[in-house]
Amino acid sequence: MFNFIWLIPLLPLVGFALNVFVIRREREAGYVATGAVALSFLVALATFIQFAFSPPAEAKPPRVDLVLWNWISVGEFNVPFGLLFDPLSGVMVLLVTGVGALIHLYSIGYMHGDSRVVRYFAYLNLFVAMMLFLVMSDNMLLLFLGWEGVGLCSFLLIGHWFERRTATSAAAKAFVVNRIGDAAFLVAMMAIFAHFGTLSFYDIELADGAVIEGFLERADEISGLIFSIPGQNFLVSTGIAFLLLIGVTGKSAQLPLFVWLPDAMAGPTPVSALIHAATMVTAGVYLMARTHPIFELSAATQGWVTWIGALTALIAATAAVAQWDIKRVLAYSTVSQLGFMVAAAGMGAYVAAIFHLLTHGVFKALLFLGSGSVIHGTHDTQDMRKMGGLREHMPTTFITYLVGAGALAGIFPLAGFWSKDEIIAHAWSGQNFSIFLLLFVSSLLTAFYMGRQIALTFFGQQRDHSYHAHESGQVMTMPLMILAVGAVLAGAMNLPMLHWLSTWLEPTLHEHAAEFGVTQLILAVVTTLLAAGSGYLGWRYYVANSAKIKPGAKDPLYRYSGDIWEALEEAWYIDRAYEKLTVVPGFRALARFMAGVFDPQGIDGLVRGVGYAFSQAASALRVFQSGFVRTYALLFLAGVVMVVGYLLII
Amino acid sequence: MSQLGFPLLSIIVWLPALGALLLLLVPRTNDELSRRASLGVSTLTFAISCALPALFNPALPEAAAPAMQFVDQIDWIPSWGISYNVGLDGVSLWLVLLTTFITPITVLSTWDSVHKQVRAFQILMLLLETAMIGVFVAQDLFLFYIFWEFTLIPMAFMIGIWGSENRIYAAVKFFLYTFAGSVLMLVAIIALYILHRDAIAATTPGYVGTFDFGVIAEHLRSGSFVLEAGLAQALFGAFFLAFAIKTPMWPFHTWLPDAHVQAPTAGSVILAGVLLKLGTYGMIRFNLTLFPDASLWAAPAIGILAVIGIIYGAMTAYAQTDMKKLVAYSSVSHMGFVVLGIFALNQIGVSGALIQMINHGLSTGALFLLVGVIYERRHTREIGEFGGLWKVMPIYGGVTLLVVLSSAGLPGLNGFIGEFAIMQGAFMAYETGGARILGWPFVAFAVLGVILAAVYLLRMYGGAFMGDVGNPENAQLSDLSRREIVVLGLLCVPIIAIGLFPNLLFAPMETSVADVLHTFTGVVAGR
Amino acid sequence: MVPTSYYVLLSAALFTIGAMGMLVRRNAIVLFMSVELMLNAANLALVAFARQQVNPDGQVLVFFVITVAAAEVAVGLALLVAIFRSKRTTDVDEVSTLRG
Amino acid sequence: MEFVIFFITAAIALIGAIAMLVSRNAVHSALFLLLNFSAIAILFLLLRAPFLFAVQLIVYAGAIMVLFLFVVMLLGAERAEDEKDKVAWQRPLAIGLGAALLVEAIFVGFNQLAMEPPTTPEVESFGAPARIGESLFTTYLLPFQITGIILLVAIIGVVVLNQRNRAKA
Repeated sequence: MFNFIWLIPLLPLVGFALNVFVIRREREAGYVATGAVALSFLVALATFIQFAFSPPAEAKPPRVDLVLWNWISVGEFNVPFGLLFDPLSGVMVLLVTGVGALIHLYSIGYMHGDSRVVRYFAYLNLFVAMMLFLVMSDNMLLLFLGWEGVGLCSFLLIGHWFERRTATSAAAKAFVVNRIGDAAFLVAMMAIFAHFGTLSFYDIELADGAVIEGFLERADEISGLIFSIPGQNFLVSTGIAFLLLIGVTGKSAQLPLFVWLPDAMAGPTPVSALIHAATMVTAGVYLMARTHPIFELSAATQGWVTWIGALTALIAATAAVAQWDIKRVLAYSTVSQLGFMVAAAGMGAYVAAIFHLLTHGVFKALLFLGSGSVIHGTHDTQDMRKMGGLREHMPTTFITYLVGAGALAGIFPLAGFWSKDEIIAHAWSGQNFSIFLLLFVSSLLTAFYMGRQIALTFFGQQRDHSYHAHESGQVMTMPLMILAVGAVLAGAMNLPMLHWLSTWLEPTLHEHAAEFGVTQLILAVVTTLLAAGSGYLGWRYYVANSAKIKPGAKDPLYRYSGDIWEALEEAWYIDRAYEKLTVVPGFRALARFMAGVFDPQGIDGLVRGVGYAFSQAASALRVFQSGFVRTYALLFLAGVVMVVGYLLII
Repeated sequence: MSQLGFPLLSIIVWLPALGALLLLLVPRTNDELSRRASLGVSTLTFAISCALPALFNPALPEAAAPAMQFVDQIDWIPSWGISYNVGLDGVSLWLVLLTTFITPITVLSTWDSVHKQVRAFQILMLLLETAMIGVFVAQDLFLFYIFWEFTLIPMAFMIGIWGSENRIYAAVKFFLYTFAGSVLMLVAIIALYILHRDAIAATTPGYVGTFDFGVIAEHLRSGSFVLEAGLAQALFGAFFLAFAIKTPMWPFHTWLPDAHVQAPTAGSVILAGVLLKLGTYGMIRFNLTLFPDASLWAAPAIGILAVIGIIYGAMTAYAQTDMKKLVAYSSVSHMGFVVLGIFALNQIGVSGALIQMINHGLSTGALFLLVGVIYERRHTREIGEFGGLWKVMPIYGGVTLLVVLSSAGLPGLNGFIGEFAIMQGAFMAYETGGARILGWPFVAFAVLGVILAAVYLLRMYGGAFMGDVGNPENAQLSDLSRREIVVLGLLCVPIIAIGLFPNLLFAPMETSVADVLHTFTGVVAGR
Repeated sequence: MVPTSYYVLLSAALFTIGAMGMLVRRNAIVLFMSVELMLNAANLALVAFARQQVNPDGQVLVFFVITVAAAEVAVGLALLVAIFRSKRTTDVDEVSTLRG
Repeated sequence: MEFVIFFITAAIALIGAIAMLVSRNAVHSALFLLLNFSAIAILFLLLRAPFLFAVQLIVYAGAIMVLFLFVVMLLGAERAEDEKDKVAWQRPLAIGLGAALLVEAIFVGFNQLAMEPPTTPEVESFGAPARIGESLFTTYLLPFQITGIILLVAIIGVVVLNQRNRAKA
């Protein structure tokens, strides 16, 4: 199979091409798109199995590297268009294609009757292809192609219903905010090339015997190198890692660039599930895991990573508590969970980060699809104040949602328990107690807001009777059930004591399985108990106060917290600060000044000033152009006299 | 005669001019026929020019002088050492192809955008093509200057006759501004000729001098003709100013928005697609080759101007409400990248700059065509007048999106390759000794241009193409016609192809770029 | 024989008179006459120098000058007639529309 | 003897030229110019240029002067200068400049006052019409042809310029 790994990203790409150029009918579009991704999943699975049982012998540690063609080669700058399949890529590919295929299937039902379904499926296929390029790239540049490509697809899919202004501006915002991170990523890449002379991750032996060197295994070469900006010296590794971190904050929606993700919920719900929960936003975590040798060289950046992750986790979790929109809760929850992963990566617990990435991919996709099912079943209602009591109308959705929520809250023995617990255990065994505290509180809040959401959505009485709630069709519930099973079982990947995932990833991440001792056991028990308690509290409180909740009303907790609650609703006003106070207005004003005043009057004024001076000087000379031929003759004669005189003198 | 035994390059240069003569035989009122004839001639030129990359030998051994291929040389004014001398190397190869490719596309677009005095327009277009190709292939400074100036005349007429309300002002400004720069260049060319003649005549009495660029460059390299540092810097400045105005670099850019806004669509496409590249081509061909020390001396200052141009152009573009003006200012930003790449003075930077010239020609040309499409339908280009165009005109929306993304530098499309190579080059622009020429601070600012490109292009795209169809006048617009699809489709093919297979372009230019940078070799990464 | 310089002096005097005519007279016809006078002065000098050099080329040149002068007068007078037709005058000062 | 003839003809030429300059009537001017041309023709003869003597008389004194007189009378422009001179201020300037030019010319002339022509027998025959003709049709054939073309163009030009009621293109 190893020579066919190019099929994995190609199949969705073919689906994209078919949907763009050939297919015009909705039904075919859905089937083709889903089929392409499903086939891709099968190829990936086959490759994965072969890799697991008979890994390629020639490479040590085992990895498959397939150079398709020489992409860019200018002078010493050589970047192949090469695909990589190693343990880390393998699990990512399975997640992307597996969850992706389910979400495609789900979309057939969810998007039925939409006016631009063909286009939708085309974008979705393109997204999967780009995501696969991202995780299967063997060099930074191709990774960047996927990195920006998924950003583009995110833009397209958020803006799918571009008739709505909110969707358009959310799409543009997502793209631009991502672009800020991407720009830092670009510079990081250039720095890497400038210092290592290559952008490939690992050594590649080409068919003709030539070797392209990789930089990850030589990362030590830059340890201790410094660069300086006036007055300050920095480690080169810190510079590179920090720039990568900025890239990560953009793509993985971390502080301070997380603001685009909640807005991104303006896209169709399956998109939120696939892109803004399961796959694209995790790209940052994947990147950090992939380039961990660089990060490990810079303790300063690792500190930043950890703190950014932990703070994001807490801030987003608090914001999630105060949302009414069913999808915004999940959006902030996603930001918060990504914070967990980033913090884990910062602490050096890459396996835990990837583990949580994988489980989160499954159960968050489940939750989003569940919320999509709710939205679908309630005829595009998203405000949880208008819901309530839906468990009777939508039993399948309810059960699966409950599983997903439990997994997210970290209830034993669901997937989230295992992965989140591993991160918290790392924070505990690490030296930094404040990080542990931040993450711990965030995880309790997670349970709380999921309890709140379940109570508001599925329990109590239906508060708005303008719609008739119904269960979604099989094409939508089927993926829910499959994912629910996944959410239950995914934790088995890396059970303590067995450590399958740790072992599997060890060749790539060079991280040995964490010790599992009594402390960890106690911690796990305490965490899950407290989480369960917190979740119950959330559920209990909102079920009890269900009478006070009406469309447009304030949250029952508002009377205790007052203005703080409003701050929570606005995610601590960070977004508003950008948009209303600082960055955006400042940029607009400056741009207007340049285009309206400085350019036409300053620079062009100078230019026209020169022209004006010449025309004034010319008018002065017009006196001589009297129109009298004889005057011209006179001047002519004067000239003759002068020339002859001059010749006589010399 | 070239290595082929027949003057292929001269045929390509003069075929359009011959076509222009033939067009005189077409009745003045027969618009359709003159368009077809012009399209036929320019397509034929393109077809013939396709032989160039096929026959091009990418790996000529590095010689003392720039190794030209397909050389045709005939004495012209022997007593001053002036000859008709055309030749091609890897630097000019793709620019010639860009010219021959863009011209038929532009001609094809005149069916929709030029409605009066069609024959005259086509004649000017073909003459312009000859002049533009001539600039790229002329190897004699005198010949170069003639072609260079000759590009001005047809373009000024195109703006002045077929432009919109304020066309005369724009045409005169365009003409005077660029002319002022080129006169300085003429002085520099003559000075170079005299200095070179006198220097050589000192050892070879009776030497009449030469305008042959290759000979002068060779003598400079071999040391038989030495320019004093101050003099070299002055000559460098004179050449550079002419090229900087044409490019246009900040702060010499103000003629560009006026010219673009007033010019007809076809004129804008040619202007942005090819004419702007004359300036940056000149920088590579003349400034770098003739005055290496002065280039090194001036590189940081020029780099700063380039970076200012990148950011300034992007910010100004953002504040525009007229789509065409927005695209025009975006050119300032993109050409800033090109200049930055050139003055990185290393292989990656200069190759990237060359690729970026091609990319800019394709993407910006396509953007102007796209703006022209909507202008022909609604006779306005204000973003605020539109909204939801993607819904009304889905194909148009899709194509525009692709081109916008290419212009914004999305990886996988052509724009990214150029921008990345340029910035990578600038990042690693260090002298042998480790002294910084450009280095990372330049990149740190230039990269803002990448962000801002997304900002202003998405502002345009989001404003005009997304959102709901608010204005009832837009509700019934017809989507792209078959001809428009062909025109734009042709541009989209290289946009994607270059993004995925840039080596097709990089490979032939490698030796020639290395040769231009001959003097700077050793300028490698500051590890 | 008469020294060449005498002829040259005469030629110079005639030329100056012709030039003065250009400057002080306004009648376009008289202006033409002055031009002819200047041409003749030049011719005289040419012929004198031809004799000095004993070279017939000078005379050939004068022949050409006379021919071209004839053509010039013909065209000039035709222009004059055309101008007179629209302006009803031969005063050159009246024909000053090309004022800057 | 030759000196006497020279001085008399030179005087006549000068008088003719000055009289042309000062005559108010254009017809008088033309006639004085005729006098001047004839004098110059005689000087050509003195300068051993018999061919030019003939040409001068035929072309200038004959054809051109007739043309002048013809136009003057056709247009009735004998007295075109009766109105006030608009640029009278330049008259003194013109006289001053003319004087300066004359002084310069005389200065040049007196520098080589003693420039005597060679006295070889060759001088007597070099300007023979046969020599001139030979020269015209061999060495100067191309200029000669060009002169012909110029004359042709002049003819066409005159016809075009004075065509009345031309159909508007």
